[in-house]
Amino acid sequence: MATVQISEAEKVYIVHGVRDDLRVDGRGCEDYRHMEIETDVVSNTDGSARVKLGYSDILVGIKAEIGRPRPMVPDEGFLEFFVDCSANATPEFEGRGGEDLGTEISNTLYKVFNNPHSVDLRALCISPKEHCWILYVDVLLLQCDGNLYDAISVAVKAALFNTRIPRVQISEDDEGTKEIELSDDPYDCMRLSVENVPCIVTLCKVGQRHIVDATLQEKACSKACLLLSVTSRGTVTCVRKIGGGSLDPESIFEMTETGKRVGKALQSPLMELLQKEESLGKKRQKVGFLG
Amino acid sequence: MPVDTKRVRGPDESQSPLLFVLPSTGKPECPQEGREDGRQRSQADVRPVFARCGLISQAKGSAYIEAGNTKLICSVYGPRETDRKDEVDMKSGRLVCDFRFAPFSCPKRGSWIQGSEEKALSLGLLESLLPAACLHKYPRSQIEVNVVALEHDGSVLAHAVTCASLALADAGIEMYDLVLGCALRQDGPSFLIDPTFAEESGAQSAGSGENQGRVTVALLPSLHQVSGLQSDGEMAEDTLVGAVKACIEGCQRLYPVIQQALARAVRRKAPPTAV
Amino acid sequence: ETPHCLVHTMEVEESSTHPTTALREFGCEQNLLSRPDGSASFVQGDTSVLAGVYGPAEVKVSKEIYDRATMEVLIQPKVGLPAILSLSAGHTRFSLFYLCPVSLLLSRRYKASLCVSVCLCVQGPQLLACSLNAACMALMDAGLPMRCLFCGVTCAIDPEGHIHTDPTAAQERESRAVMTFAIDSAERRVMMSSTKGSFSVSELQQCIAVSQRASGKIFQFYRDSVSRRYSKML
Amino acid sequence: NMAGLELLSDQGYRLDGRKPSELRKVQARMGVFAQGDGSAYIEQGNTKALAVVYGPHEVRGSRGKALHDRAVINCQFSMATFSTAERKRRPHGDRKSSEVSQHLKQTFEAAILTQLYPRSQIDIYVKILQSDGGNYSASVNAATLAVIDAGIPLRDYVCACSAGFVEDTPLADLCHAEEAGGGTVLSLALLPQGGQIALLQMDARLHQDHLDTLMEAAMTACRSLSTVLDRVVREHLQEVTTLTAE
Amino acid sequence: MAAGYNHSVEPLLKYRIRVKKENCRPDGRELGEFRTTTLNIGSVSTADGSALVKIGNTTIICGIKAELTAPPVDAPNKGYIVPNVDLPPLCSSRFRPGPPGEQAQAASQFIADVIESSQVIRREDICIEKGKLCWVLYCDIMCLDYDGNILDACIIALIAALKNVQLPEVNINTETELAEVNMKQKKHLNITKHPVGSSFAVFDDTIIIVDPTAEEEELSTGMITVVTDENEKLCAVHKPGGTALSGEKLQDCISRAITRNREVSKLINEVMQSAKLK
Amino acid sequence: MSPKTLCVPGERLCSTEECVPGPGTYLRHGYIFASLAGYVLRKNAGEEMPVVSVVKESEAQLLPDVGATVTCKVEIYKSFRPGDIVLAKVISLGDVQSNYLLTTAENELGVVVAHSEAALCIPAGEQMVPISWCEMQCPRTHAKEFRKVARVQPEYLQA
Repeated sequence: MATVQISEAEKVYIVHGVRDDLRVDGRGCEDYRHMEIETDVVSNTDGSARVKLGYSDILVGIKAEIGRPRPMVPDEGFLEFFVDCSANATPEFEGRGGEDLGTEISNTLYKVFNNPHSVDLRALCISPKEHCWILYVDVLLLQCDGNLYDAISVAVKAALFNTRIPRVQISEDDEGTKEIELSDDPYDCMRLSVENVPCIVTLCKVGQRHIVDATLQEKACSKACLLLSVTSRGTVTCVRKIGGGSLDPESIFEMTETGKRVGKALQSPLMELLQKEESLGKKRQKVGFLG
Repeated sequence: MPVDTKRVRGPDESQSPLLFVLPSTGKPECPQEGREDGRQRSQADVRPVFARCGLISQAKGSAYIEAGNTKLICSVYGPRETDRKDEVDMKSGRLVCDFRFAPFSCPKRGSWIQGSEEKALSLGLLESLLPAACLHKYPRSQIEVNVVALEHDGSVLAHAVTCASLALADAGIEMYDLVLGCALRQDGPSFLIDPTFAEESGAQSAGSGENQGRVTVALLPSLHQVSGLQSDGEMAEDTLVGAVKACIEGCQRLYPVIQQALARAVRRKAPPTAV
Repeated sequence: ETPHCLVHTMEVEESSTHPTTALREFGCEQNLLSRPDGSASFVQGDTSVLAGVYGPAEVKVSKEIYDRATMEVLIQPKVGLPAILSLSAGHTRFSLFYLCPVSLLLSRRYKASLCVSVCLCVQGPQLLACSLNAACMALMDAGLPMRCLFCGVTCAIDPEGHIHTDPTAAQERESRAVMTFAIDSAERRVMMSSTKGSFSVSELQQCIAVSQRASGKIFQFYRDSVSRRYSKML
Repeated sequence: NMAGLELLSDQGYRLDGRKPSELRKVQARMGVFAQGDGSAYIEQGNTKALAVVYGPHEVRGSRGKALHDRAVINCQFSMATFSTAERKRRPHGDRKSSEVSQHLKQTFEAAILTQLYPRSQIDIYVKILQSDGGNYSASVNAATLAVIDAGIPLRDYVCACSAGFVEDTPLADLCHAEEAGGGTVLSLALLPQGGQIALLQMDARLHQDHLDTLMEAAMTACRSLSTVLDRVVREHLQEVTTLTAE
Repeated sequence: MAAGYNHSVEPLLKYRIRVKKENCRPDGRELGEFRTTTLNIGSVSTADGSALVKIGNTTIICGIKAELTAPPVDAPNKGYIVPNVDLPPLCSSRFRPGPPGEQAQAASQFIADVIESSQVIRREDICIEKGKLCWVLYCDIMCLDYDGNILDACIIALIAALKNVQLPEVNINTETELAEVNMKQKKHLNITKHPVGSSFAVFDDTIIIVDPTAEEEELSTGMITVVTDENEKLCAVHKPGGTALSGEKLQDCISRAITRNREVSKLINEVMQSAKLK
Repeated sequence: MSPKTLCVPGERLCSTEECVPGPGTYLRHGYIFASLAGYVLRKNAGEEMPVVSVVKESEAQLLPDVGATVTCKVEIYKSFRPGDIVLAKVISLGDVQSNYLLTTAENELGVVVAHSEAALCIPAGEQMVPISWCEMQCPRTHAKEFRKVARVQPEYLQA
């Protein structure tokens, strides 16, 4: 269910609740729902994570492949995003039904990461102009229950944290042909710094106020949302107005302020959680879909 | 890769000659103060805009806009019966936006097939126009907005929004307000309003790692509402707020030109004496 | 009931008076498919085409045109998906799409759908001409009322300026210009023309005249094969 | 058989140490998602599949699709882009996955009591999260559990398993390496109680004399799978009843 | 297009009667009269060559981009010319977004045939080094306003844009075997032939009009396009079905096409001259 | 009350205390704004306040309003045939699946222009003349065909 339709009476109820900082599920305007994060869930990827936010369920798998650097930036690797809005999430997505939403989300992800600091792309270069790592970040939507962007960004960050890229060695033979050798040791691998990877905060304007982590019902009461991606330092890497309504400049500035505050606050517990999970190492009970 | 049999095919792979240009010796100095085309930094110094309505005879409404070398043409068709009968809301009309780059419009030749950048721009255009269109006046019908960029020299989404709203007004589609677009390139502490292609994609000026980004704002000028906002890059919150404010100012600068273009079109279609 | 088949080939002798209207042997078989309402295969030199006509049948509401019959022309290679065909196959489709309605005697109220499907069995030179002939025979076989018949003739002008009708692949390759015309049976006028290469006005008029003469032989061939077929049936 | 040597050791063990008729470890769970009418997850060795069922509901899209005497079964099989060793470009829509979608539809048309829901539609969506052979089989098994979770009446469990042939020895439940070995692969979907075959598919050729042995191996595998599935269903029911009792 | 609606009562008949009686078309033109043709070259600076043509309302823009590639295997001493015609939904409500429709495909093929038949450019001229490097000229032709007779406009736009192209000098570095492009040294293409097209609409063989509008095209029972070069040679006689024509009628069309060639060649030369002066 | 005032969408025209909003305008916070680019017109229709509206040029509306009379093409055997031009009234916009609901249940509504079916008139059927409220006749073949004939009011034929 990507969207729901609700009655006028329900709308009034939700809008009045938001006005009094009390949402239908008891949260305040700036509270997130319960979030569950698990990394390393798909064994044939180089990094993976699953995030559940409300009933929204996101699985991200990252595969690193060796390719050719882009001609304009020959000394960098790059990220490729693909969002699969699968029919599992809602029958509307069957066939090509989810394609539009998928491209919209992946285009937004490209913008979120379109800056030199989010991911160190130079570290992904193997030999300039010739070889680099391409990280295929594949997002799979398993269930939609509102606030997809925030959940996806957290899942992408967790999966990037979990990603291990094999070390490579370049040997050159007499004729100057270069050969790439992957390290045999599965523990000899490169990690990515996710310190500056931003998280998305989507704020929905409901009535005169704005809320974070809107449910589908709340989203239906909102004419316009503002999406912000915020790093741990509070830098904004992407902004997008979503939806068919307009916003007055003042509320945009208020929403930006809230977004920055919430986004910044989201980062450190997330990093803590990821580090804690990793420190358990092999002892960790993998839950996956069996739990 | 599926083979395109509906077009004349060229070689499988070809490269722009620009990739083989020998690096010229003396690197051009990055102008800190002014801009290449003589405009001022950190001021709402938009390029002069040339706008005309009603160029496309077959369309219900159309507009052409030229800002510097950025050239866009837009046509509006409809309201006509909607393609999608399964759409949930039949009480309100549908707005469909299609944005395209002509293959020769960018420094690198583009493909005829709509790429993801064009799809993102189509969506950005749609979201910026939606708040302005009185769609409830057109039940069961759809209004089509087609924009083609003939030449891309920066700030293409911003001008596309302006161009499309002109074409909608020319088509006589009821609107709450016009929509004007303005883009900005933040370059460290200073900003470049209505950037050219080179300014938009160019490298940052030396010594400023922070606050590099691009912002596009769509404004309903008389209602003073922001109908579209997009940014990327890296900006501190106050920089972003400043950039949005500068864009709003840039939009306001554009307003009289667009009003005049529209008034001209109205007068041409029906001279004042005829009414 | 087994479909009534008839194979008929004709050799057009090299006539000394008109050396340029020489046509190679061609063969035709009508009503060889059971599913379509009309079908024909046409073999001309190295080229072989199979055409089927479906209709008149009911039109899908979405495709309905209120004042005329809906025409559909499909071109398919013998193996593989139609997508592998080049743009030039589209040219054949385009030509048939505009040719068929003119030759057919359809009331403007004839809100039916017609589908002409052409399968390119052996793709040799003169595919266009051969497809036209196969389609015309198939339309006839379908028993649709027709205003006139049409046939396709290809001429090639060699570097010395000689005109060859029905050129071979080698002749076509060496030629300076190649043209294909569709000629109608009623007044022998040009219904369709498609040219490659450059040529003078008089060369064009000569080619048209030659094609008109050659068309007579093809129309005679149509007549012969149909009459032979019906004489067997009676 | 050229790949035979590697696939089966002299001692009669397979690549992953299994005996020829041994199944991979099966783990499954029903009701993994709150949305949707039924859902299930299954792991068969390293092959992992998720199934979600929606319906029975009104026929979507054009009403012309509706059948007056039974429900329409609509299936879509797709694979996560990261599910295979080499990244897939598209999750579905390629010829291979359309074929599996079609097979799933045929299988469940035979198993679901469709006549109970005339003019309606049941959607079965299966996603392979990780692929290591036996995609179709894992999909059928996951979908069976999801259909049961949705409370849609079935004639019987549908259990599916693959079987192959190496050096006169039938192997049950092939992994990817065994499937790719080039030998015959047979996929069978069985309604185990009555022993009816819902779907049987075989590619590559096989001597007629071997067919019976291979079929027998697949059927035995399906039967043992059915006991596993049965246990999962019973455990799930137990869990749900204790939860509701509280 | 509210205007088009009114004609549907008895369009063809009305049109025919009116044209017969008055020998004049709805827009006041005579049967053999073209609409005003205007040409503008070099208006798109991102393209290596460009031209905008208007015939009445019909507007066509052609932009040419040159890229480097390896020559075709079967012709190692030749370059590529890749023309494509696009009829985007922008130009008329009759076109839908998505892959090119029948008409656009036919137009692309036609333009490709005209280039091949007329030998506008010798493909050997755009080969840089045999078997190694050549130019590919992507001639992208886009319709901005569809009011009939796009083929004529496409050919004019293409020729004018080709005349506007300037290619940079390219050398192959003997050491690295890589191409080196010198943007400062640019050369015009050698245009050997100037084909010009003339399109006619046929109404049941009784009336033939030149340069039909979109409405006239719709009503006509057949179309024919004749392309000639400056030496009065024919490069294409393109008639996709429709009403049959006798040889004499065809001759009339060709004669008109030859005079049209002179008119258009003059226009192109004038515009080229004035562009040089700027 | 100068009719020559031009406006563009979003321009504030006046407050609701001065005027009543007419076509081409909308209300917001007690003010009337223009929703079209065109000329501002104020008309006193005998009421207390003038009606303010924005007009472009005189142009027929393409989309039918409920209650408006439209000309369209329909098909029901014996009353209408494909290609007929019919005068009908829109009674409902219909639901998601169906189309507009039209009626011709008035003397003034029904077939206005029809062409004969007869094969002799190929390719274009002759335009028929009405001979009664339910029949039309081909002037060439004199064949009669059934139609629900409209008693055409001259003003509809002007368009």
